[in-house]
Amino acid sequence: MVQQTTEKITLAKGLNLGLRKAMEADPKVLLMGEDVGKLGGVFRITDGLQKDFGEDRVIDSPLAESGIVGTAVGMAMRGYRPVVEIQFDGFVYPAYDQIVCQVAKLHFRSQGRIPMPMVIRIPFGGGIGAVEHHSESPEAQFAHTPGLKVVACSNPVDGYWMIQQAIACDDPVIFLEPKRQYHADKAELDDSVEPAPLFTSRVVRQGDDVTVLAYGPTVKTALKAAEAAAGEGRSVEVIDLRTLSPLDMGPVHESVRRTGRAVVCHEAHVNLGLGAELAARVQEECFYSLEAPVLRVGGFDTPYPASRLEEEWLPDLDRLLDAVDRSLAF
Amino acid sequence: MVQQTTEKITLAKGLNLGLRKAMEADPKVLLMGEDVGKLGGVFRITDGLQKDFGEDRVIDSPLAESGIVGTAVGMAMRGYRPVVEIQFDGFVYPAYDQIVCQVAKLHFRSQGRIPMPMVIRIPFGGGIGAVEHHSESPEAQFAHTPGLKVVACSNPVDGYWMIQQAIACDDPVIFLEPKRQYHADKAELDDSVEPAPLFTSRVVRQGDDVTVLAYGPTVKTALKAAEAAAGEGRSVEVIDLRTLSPLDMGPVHESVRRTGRAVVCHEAHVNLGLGAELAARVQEECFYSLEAPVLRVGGFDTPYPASRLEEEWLPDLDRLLDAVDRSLAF
Amino acid sequence: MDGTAPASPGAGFGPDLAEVFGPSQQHGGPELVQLLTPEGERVEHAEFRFDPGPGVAEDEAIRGLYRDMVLVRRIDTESTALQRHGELGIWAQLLGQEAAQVGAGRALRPQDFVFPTYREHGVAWCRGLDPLKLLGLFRGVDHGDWDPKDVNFGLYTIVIGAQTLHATGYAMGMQRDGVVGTGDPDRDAAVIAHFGDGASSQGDVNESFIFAASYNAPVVFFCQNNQWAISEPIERQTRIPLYQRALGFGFPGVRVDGNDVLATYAVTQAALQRAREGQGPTFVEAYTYRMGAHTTTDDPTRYRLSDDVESWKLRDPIARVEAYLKRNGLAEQSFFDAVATEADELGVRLREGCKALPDPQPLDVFDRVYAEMTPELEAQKAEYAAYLSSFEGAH
Amino acid sequence: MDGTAPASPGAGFGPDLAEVFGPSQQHGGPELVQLLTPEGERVEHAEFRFDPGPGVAEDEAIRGLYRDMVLVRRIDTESTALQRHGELGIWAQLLGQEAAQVGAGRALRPQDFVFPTYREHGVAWCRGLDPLKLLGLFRGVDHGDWDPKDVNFGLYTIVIGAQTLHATGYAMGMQRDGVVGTGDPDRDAAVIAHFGDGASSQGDVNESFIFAASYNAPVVFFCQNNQWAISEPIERQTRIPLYQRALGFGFPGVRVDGNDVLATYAVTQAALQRAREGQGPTFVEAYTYRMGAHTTTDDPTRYRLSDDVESWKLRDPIARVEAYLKRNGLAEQSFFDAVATEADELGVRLREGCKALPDPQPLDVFDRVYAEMTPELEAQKAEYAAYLSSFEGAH
Ligand SMILES: Cc1ncc(C[n+]2csc(CCOP(=O)(O)OP(=O)(O)O)c2C)c(N)n1
Ligand SMILES: Cc1ncc(C[n+]2csc(CCOP(=O)(O)OP(=O)(O)O)c2C)c(N)n1
Ligand SMILES: [Mg+2]
Ligand SMILES: [Mg+2]
Repeated sequence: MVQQTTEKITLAKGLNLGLRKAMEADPKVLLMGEDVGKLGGVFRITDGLQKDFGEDRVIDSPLAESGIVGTAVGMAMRGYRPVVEIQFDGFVYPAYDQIVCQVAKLHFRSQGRIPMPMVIRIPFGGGIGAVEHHSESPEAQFAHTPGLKVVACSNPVDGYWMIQQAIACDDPVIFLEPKRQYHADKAELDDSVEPAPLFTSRVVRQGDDVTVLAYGPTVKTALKAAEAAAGEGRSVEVIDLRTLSPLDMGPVHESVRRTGRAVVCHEAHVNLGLGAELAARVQEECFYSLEAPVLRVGGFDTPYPASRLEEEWLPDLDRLLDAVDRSLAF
Repeated sequence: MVQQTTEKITLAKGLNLGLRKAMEADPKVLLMGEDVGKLGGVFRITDGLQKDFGEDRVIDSPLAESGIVGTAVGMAMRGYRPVVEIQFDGFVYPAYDQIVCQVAKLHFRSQGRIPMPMVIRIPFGGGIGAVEHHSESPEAQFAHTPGLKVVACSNPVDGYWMIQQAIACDDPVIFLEPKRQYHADKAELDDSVEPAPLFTSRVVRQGDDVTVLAYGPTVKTALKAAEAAAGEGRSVEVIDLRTLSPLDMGPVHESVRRTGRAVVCHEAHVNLGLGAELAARVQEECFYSLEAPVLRVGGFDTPYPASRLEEEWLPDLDRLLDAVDRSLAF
Repeated sequence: MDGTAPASPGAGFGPDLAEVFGPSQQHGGPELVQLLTPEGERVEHAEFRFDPGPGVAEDEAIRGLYRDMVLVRRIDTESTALQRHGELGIWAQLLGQEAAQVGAGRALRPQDFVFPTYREHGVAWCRGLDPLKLLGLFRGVDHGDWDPKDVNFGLYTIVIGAQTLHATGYAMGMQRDGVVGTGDPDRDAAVIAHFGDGASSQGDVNESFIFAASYNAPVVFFCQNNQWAISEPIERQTRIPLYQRALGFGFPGVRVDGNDVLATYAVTQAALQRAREGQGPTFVEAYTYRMGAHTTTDDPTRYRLSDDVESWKLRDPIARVEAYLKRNGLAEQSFFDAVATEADELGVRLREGCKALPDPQPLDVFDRVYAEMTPELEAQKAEYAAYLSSFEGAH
Repeated sequence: MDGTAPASPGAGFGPDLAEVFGPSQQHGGPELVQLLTPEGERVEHAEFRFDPGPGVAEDEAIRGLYRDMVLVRRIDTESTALQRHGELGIWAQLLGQEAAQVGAGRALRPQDFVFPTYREHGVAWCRGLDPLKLLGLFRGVDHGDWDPKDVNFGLYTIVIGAQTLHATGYAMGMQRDGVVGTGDPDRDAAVIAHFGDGASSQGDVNESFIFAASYNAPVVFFCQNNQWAISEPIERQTRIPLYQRALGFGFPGVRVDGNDVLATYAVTQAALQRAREGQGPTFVEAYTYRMGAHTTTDDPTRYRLSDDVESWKLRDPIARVEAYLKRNGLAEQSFFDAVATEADELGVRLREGCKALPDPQPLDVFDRVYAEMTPELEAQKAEYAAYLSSFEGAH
């Protein structure tokens, strides 16, 4: 129960509170995943929920991701609203077939008769010094799949609201949580403020010279870069995309038409990452406004490296600023 | 055995002959998949090979795609060169985890000590009037994955050579075969002509006004569109990309710098399809040459429809010409 | 220590299991539950008996099953013909599997829920689904145009095995709804998941066994072992009788003569009842044979002997019920004539209905992707609509 | 027909299997193969016996196993300490599983091949892999910097269960290489696939059983049932003893006391020998306990009782061998002292070696993606190199 109207919370706490609210609001909401029960998940996002809502609603599953998502499909057919936790980004792939061929297609296949109100939560991205498969950014693959909706939160308050909105959505939502941010920064949550709709982007810093598009973990990087750039007299606008599929291109086009320049920043591999789609759309819609090509900064086109290299491998403030400079110099 | 130096063959035959040559050339080459043995595959691409090379080299597998690819990984570790058949594009997803986390990463993970000389053959694309899951175009997801190489053949002669080159490649290759073309057109195979290297694109029709980028099944569409456009006085250059990862952008950039316009055409969903990456690269590399934004024509951002609608849903000559017109009118 | 082999290598694992179980025999082996022989003779089984339930006369029930099978076979042959005439793109034939499907289908109660493969035309029939509805998918006009909730019969699933997990999850939902093990026969419900022998190799199917066992979910895994997965014989998928797979997961498995509608009915009914009562999952292997091709595009002469097919013809599921009814004077000729007439009428209805199935409309595809359509898809639809209408002037 | 239940619902499936098999008991149940009790007493088993092979004295062999286990435990405690000191990012502890790993590892011949999980430090030791090599992955400097071909020990696999399919495929490769069932003990080879109790639920693992059975591949599935998959107890994954899973796939399974190094050695050796001889796969369940946390980032007090841990301490795998050796006068104090000294030296070597592990270089990542580097990656590397060198002036 969220008692007070404002409190300082982490992203982990925001998600936990949001899940709790959703479970209180609707008895059909179930949580399922590996270690989500007693342990509260390896990141403690479901901490305390099994204790309060019981084993029937917070379900520890056998160790099988396809099984988790596949049985969640069946529960959704029976009228439940399953919220599934994939323990780490790199472990979503055994469930890929169920997600892409079943979750994404059942509404279409059934001509709308079988809705799939399922949320698949995935802690994603790097920067926590983990071993292989624990730092992936699989979002492009899901965004390429019609039938899924894909969102990424970037801060505690969004985490709190967006998870509730995703659960309330009658379509399947891939819900990406920047694990590096789980316990990083705190923010003030005011429960009485009406949140923005789920599938909208947001300008998180205004600027005139260049537009930086980011989501999830790179929003913080982008904001820091904008701060640093401001020190050197360059005015960077930062947009937190929040929704990756559908994209909310309105604010993006408006911004780029104004600045004439855009840089996309994500942790996923650049090749065929979200930046590709954003560049393709921006160059089409803002063709005459662009003063430089849309540039992309992201993970290199190599597998994620051993963690001692991750800070070099991930797009950071310097690499983003470098791209901003290149854009401005064009 | 290919006896004569020239003969008229279909794509299916070209692939069959190519597989045969590769098996003759290297005893380590194994084929594996569902129904590849006695039946010769549901498309008969492996016709006659089990009879001639035995059950140890042409292996009918249990009905489990992850099992097929996963055991092929083990065989590759033991020094074999497995060529795996996925029966239809839509059934590659159960193997997705093995492909993305194992096949793609083992060379990297082992610092080059474990090569993965594996070919994963996938009949892909639509147009054959099939039921659901039999007409997918999953290439973007594989191209987004570092460690994989992805190619698509579009004609019988390429099929013959490219499959041999893919098998000879020491890296894992996702080998896409446009199933609609298997038995469609015949072409003259001259075994004595040296083929182009595998990872190269090819200008298949020259033109000056606009560049159309296509691969696999849409190459034929593009050529027909170019023919039709020629009748109306527009000169369309067509490039058969052939390699989707890596992309061979040299011929593309050269062409677009000349024509100033590019249209990409594929059957995959437009959103985050190959066209996104091509548009992103072209706008970056040919920024000052572009007279119109790069346009994309492809499958809509919906699941593949019931087959009575597929000819409307798939990009066809008219939709491609429409995009060419829009590009020229820009 | 160099790890040299002990004196008696390989000791301790007992006899070779494959030897104990024996290869899966053509006649199903001694474990096969049978209540009606291929010759149409009733036989007793120590544990299972045919019981159509209170208030239903046995011979009437058996006539009903006969009628079901004849009509289901007609659906199949008619659809095959429709495919040959170009009215269907493809058809998945069930010839030879009528008893397995009707036996399973008739064992269901209204509140039970079915997850089919792409071949469950006979189960669909038992659920009361209009057989015309089955044709849409194969004609290419839809992916299955019925509401699963209306008949408690899910859409056909083409990705092998995927539906077994859905079935298990649905059964877990029933547990949460409190409709399992209450003791109220009109309330207690179960799920049946259909799949093939080939499907038993998929990870998903085995995971569904694990989840069902772990949660003791009320689900019956009903496997039609028709001996083939396209061109691959059952021996490629398992070296022991398939029903024994369940033992490894800790729930019972049973092999029933899938060409014997009475036995299939009895075994499925008992398995469903276990599930409804809260005793958890059961694996039923209906041992049968795919008499036809895998689908109308398949050519089985490439991989199997016609002799095998011939020997299975002697075990025809319909012929044995007919023989039983006739020999025991349980049905008049008029009954058989009436069923034949009904089948003919059904055939006509299918032929005509198939051709009349409405073609889908291009713009519909956009509307069906999401419950809440996205603005970008809305835009794509509008663009396409404009494009389409640009041709209208041209005509 | 309305599908009403028969008079004796649920009949015919025999007694409840879970009752027959019983829940998985803390002590492993009557089926547990044991050759050395927790108190250090040798016991006979009807089918398995400890046989170190010709020319090796038994007590010498047992002293060797003792030494292995002590050193392996030191690798583990030292690495845990290194993690606490920030030298490793994480460490997967094996405390309590020394006997399972050393027993399995010592049963191997040089030509056999191992597919480990991320916890097989003890098996790595038996294969002769420098334990320092294990640290790179956990320190974050590499993903495993050894050549699997050198020691016939694959890289650690983190995606649960994936390696069981690789193992099966590798074993299929051995069959094709003609190194199975030739009768030549120096030639015949087998594969061992390690995985955990949790892993047994993955589709991949069950598919590997199917492939191994279908092709009769020479692979031993060695499952360390340490009772936990992070916070989930074994009961979530299976309701019958895990070794019985194999029965459903048609090959033998056996449960061995995984805290008994002699029994684990004997059972694994016999299973490997079956495989080498061409008798196909075996499932070995090493019944053991994860004494520590799942990894150094885990907090097991959140989900399990310390009482359970205490009771398992009484079954310590090293203590029982020590008791046996001492009670029977098979080792002098000087032996134990020497092993302790060796362990201390190993500890020092690990501590120093760990800190000296070279950091990886940023540009290396580009070179390792492909056997044949692509021009576009070459370009990306060059661009990044130029970017990096642009900072050099700045310092
Ligand atoms: C995941 C997946 N892989 C492959 C296929 C192609 N396929 C369709 S049916 C079939 C054989 C199925 O055999 P079985 O499970 O025995 O069912 P049956 O067709 O005999 O009823 C195959 C391989 C598929 N539909 N899905
Ligand atoms: C596919 C996959 N899903 C989830 C994980 C996260 N994970 C790592 S270890 C583990 C538990 C494994 O338990 P078990 O198989 O019993 O092995 P143990 O750790 O006990 O040795 C989990 C869930 C993973 N590594 N891979
Ligand atoms: Mg079958
Ligand atoms: Mg475990």
